[in-house]
Amino acid sequence: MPWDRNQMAARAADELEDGMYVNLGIGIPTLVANYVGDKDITLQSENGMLGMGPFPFEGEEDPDLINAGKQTITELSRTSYFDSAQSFGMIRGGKIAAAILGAMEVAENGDLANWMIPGKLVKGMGGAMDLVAGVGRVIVVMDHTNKHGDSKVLTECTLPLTGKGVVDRIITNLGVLDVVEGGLKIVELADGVTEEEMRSSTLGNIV
Amino acid sequence: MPWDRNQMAARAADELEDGMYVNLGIGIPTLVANYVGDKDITLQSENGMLGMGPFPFEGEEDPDLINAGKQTITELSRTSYFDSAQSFGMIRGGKIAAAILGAMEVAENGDLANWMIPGKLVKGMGGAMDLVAGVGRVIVVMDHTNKHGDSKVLTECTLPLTGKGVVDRIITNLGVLDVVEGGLKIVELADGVTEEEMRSSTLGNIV
Amino acid sequence: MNKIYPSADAALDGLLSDGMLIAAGGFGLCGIPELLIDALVKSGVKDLTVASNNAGVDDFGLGKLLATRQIKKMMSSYVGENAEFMRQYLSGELELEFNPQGTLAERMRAGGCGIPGFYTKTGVGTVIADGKEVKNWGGQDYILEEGIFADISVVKAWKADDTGNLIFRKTARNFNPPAAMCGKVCIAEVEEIVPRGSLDPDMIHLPGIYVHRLVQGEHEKRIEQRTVRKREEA
Amino acid sequence: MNKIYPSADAALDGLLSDGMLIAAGGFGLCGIPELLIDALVKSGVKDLTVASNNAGVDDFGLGKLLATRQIKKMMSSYVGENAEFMRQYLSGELELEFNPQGTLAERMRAGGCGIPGFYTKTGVGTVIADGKEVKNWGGQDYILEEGIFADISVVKAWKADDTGNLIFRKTARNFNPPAAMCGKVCIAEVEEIVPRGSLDPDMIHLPGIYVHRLVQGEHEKRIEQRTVRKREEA
Repeated sequence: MPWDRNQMAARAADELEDGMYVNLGIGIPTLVANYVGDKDITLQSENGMLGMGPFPFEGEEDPDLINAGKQTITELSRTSYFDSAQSFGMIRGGKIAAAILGAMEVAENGDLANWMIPGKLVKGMGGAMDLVAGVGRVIVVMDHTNKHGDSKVLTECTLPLTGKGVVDRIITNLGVLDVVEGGLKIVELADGVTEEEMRSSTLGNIV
Repeated sequence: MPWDRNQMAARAADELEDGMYVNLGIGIPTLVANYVGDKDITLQSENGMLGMGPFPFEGEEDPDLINAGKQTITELSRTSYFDSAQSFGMIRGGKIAAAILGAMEVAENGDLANWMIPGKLVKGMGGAMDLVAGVGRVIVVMDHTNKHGDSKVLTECTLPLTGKGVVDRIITNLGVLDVVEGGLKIVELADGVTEEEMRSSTLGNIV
Repeated sequence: MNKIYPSADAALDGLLSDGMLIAAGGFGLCGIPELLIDALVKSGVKDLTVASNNAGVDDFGLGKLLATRQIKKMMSSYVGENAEFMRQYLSGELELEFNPQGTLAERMRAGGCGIPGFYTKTGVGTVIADGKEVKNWGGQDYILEEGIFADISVVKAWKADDTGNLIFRKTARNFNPPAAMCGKVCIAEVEEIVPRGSLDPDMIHLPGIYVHRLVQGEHEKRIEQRTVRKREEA
Repeated sequence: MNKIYPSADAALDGLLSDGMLIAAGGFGLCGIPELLIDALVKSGVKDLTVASNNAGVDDFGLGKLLATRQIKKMMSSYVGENAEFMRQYLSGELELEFNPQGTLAERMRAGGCGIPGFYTKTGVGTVIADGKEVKNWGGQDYILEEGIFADISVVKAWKADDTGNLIFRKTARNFNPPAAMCGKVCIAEVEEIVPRGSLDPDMIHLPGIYVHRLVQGEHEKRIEQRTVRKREEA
């Protein structure tokens, strides 16, 4: 049976190692925080914070304390605040070990599209282009296919790119793929998903 | 009678206006601080401080509190500390209204040489190149001639430059010169110094 | 040298002209210069180009300046919270220059630090790179991005002393320091002005040299996404 | 994830190799990583390139690493306090790359921020511009300077918490933050390590993400120029 959202998040959490500084995107990536267990992980919020804590208790919301999704959050004993130039300095400078992000499309060469659908409303890339260009490792977590059943893992992206050749690993409901020389490599299959199923659901070349 | 060191410093202090942030070089420029009177001047020390205070009382020296000349100093109620990248960011970014600096040579086109004598020991430019390139106004304070009686105000500098066309005003024991289109302009003569004396002591073209 | 002004209107007096470039601090609705935005609306200054990460929401923040059509062009990274923005943009009334968020922050800092251009790999191979100079270091392409040199900066801080030294609070710091740095004149609104000497000189987030005018006032500090968790039963 | 090491020797263990590039914090003898310099001397690592604003004095700071001939090349802005430096330089035993002080600081920050190159007008028309790319903005020439990407950084702070968040004291901050940022691995020595939560999150000068290893120890903090004024008679 393919993984559900929580299983995908749990699998993504396995990518994280003790001591890592990590940036989590919105959607399924946000759930990853629930599965880090005892590992000493520090979450960055790119608006200017390391050591992001959970949502506040009702009545304790602080308008001066939000995450990159503009949600009210809390601080931890390890927290530090800094300005946006410093925040993206550490992103661009490769100090963030990993970013776990959602995607609209990923290509076999690691191209990523997750910020814009031409003809639809254009909201902007926010910090996504900086993150995929700068962090040590880019892990995409997404459903393998879109709501029409079309593969989101492609030979080539059709949407405007967020980054070129930036994705290292793709975690979907069907399993785990790595971007390698020449295409994609199956690292793991979700319980009960066959290699055939993975291959037939993937348009990008699996080596 | 030509000005002495303190008179030159006092004349340089007249250049400063209320509210200015200013960087003073070593030598005569340091004395300028004694003549700012009631004006609200904030002194920058380029190693990372705004609001430089006087030397400490004996026994109150703090090894963590020095100026760019590595001398022990004190802080004031307006003081802020920052790192060297920020410090030179404000210098390069033109936030410092004026620098008052010593010089070995100044040319009629505003070229300045004050960091190196070839063949002698090379100590380095420190922050001088950043200051002359970045601050709003560069005022040189120096003796008009060297110890051999040769003019230090030249047609062209002979020593390696600190900056090209950077000097705005020159204050010497003989008076005040401005760097203008086509050469130097006499702004003021020290008491008892004649225009003839100023001209004959200056190799650079006086327009 | 008095930097303290009695109102946001007074703090902007003599500084505004149509067509000018304004850098504004804030992220979402957090740490935005509410009072100065209101004063800009009141001033009627128009054809503005505004460099700000976001464009507010329809009735708060920079959205107010959009509603009055005082903005000609936005330089932003994300404008998804603002329906009026979209309407004006899609109808061609408003220009929009998208900047990756970190590139925008660094461009502001660069302008403030006298750096007219710097290279970054952010955006390489995307539409952001279109028309930009490319240079290769170690086999990797980088694009040239330019410093932003604003006419004025409008920012919001938590506390100031009377010499203009600023302290921000939590994530309300965000774009405020780089925005403040890149303006020829910077006007800061704060929740509290304290006498010089009240702030620890080691703990100043933005030295007063960057701050030309100060105004103190009450802030609404609207929350955009109120997310909470339940208290566990004891 | 423990970042605290029992000694400076232990904190450098496994990180050193001959010919490596080290970025060092400090200005003059103020805020220099005394303990880590001693440990570098002890380690015997050689052919080092060291990026540091100054080179210490003959018997203190980086002067100790010069005395043992472990440094092949210095990247500095001012080396006037060190006679042994001059001897080695003039005899051709030591390479020297002069950087204007602000350019050196910005090159370190740039390296730490993933910026391989930036333009500055500092040094235009001087020997510093020799061989460097020039670009013109608005009639003014600027030269291209490159980010410094160091193998390790050695820095000195005042306090750290156990997650590596650092606070500096007064002008001892100087080059320490930019030096820390540009190293693949940063080792920080501090006067005191406090438990996480002891430092105000708004008042961290350098977030722990930049600091990989920490060591606490006693510092001599030598004064280079002891200047004082007389107390006025009461």
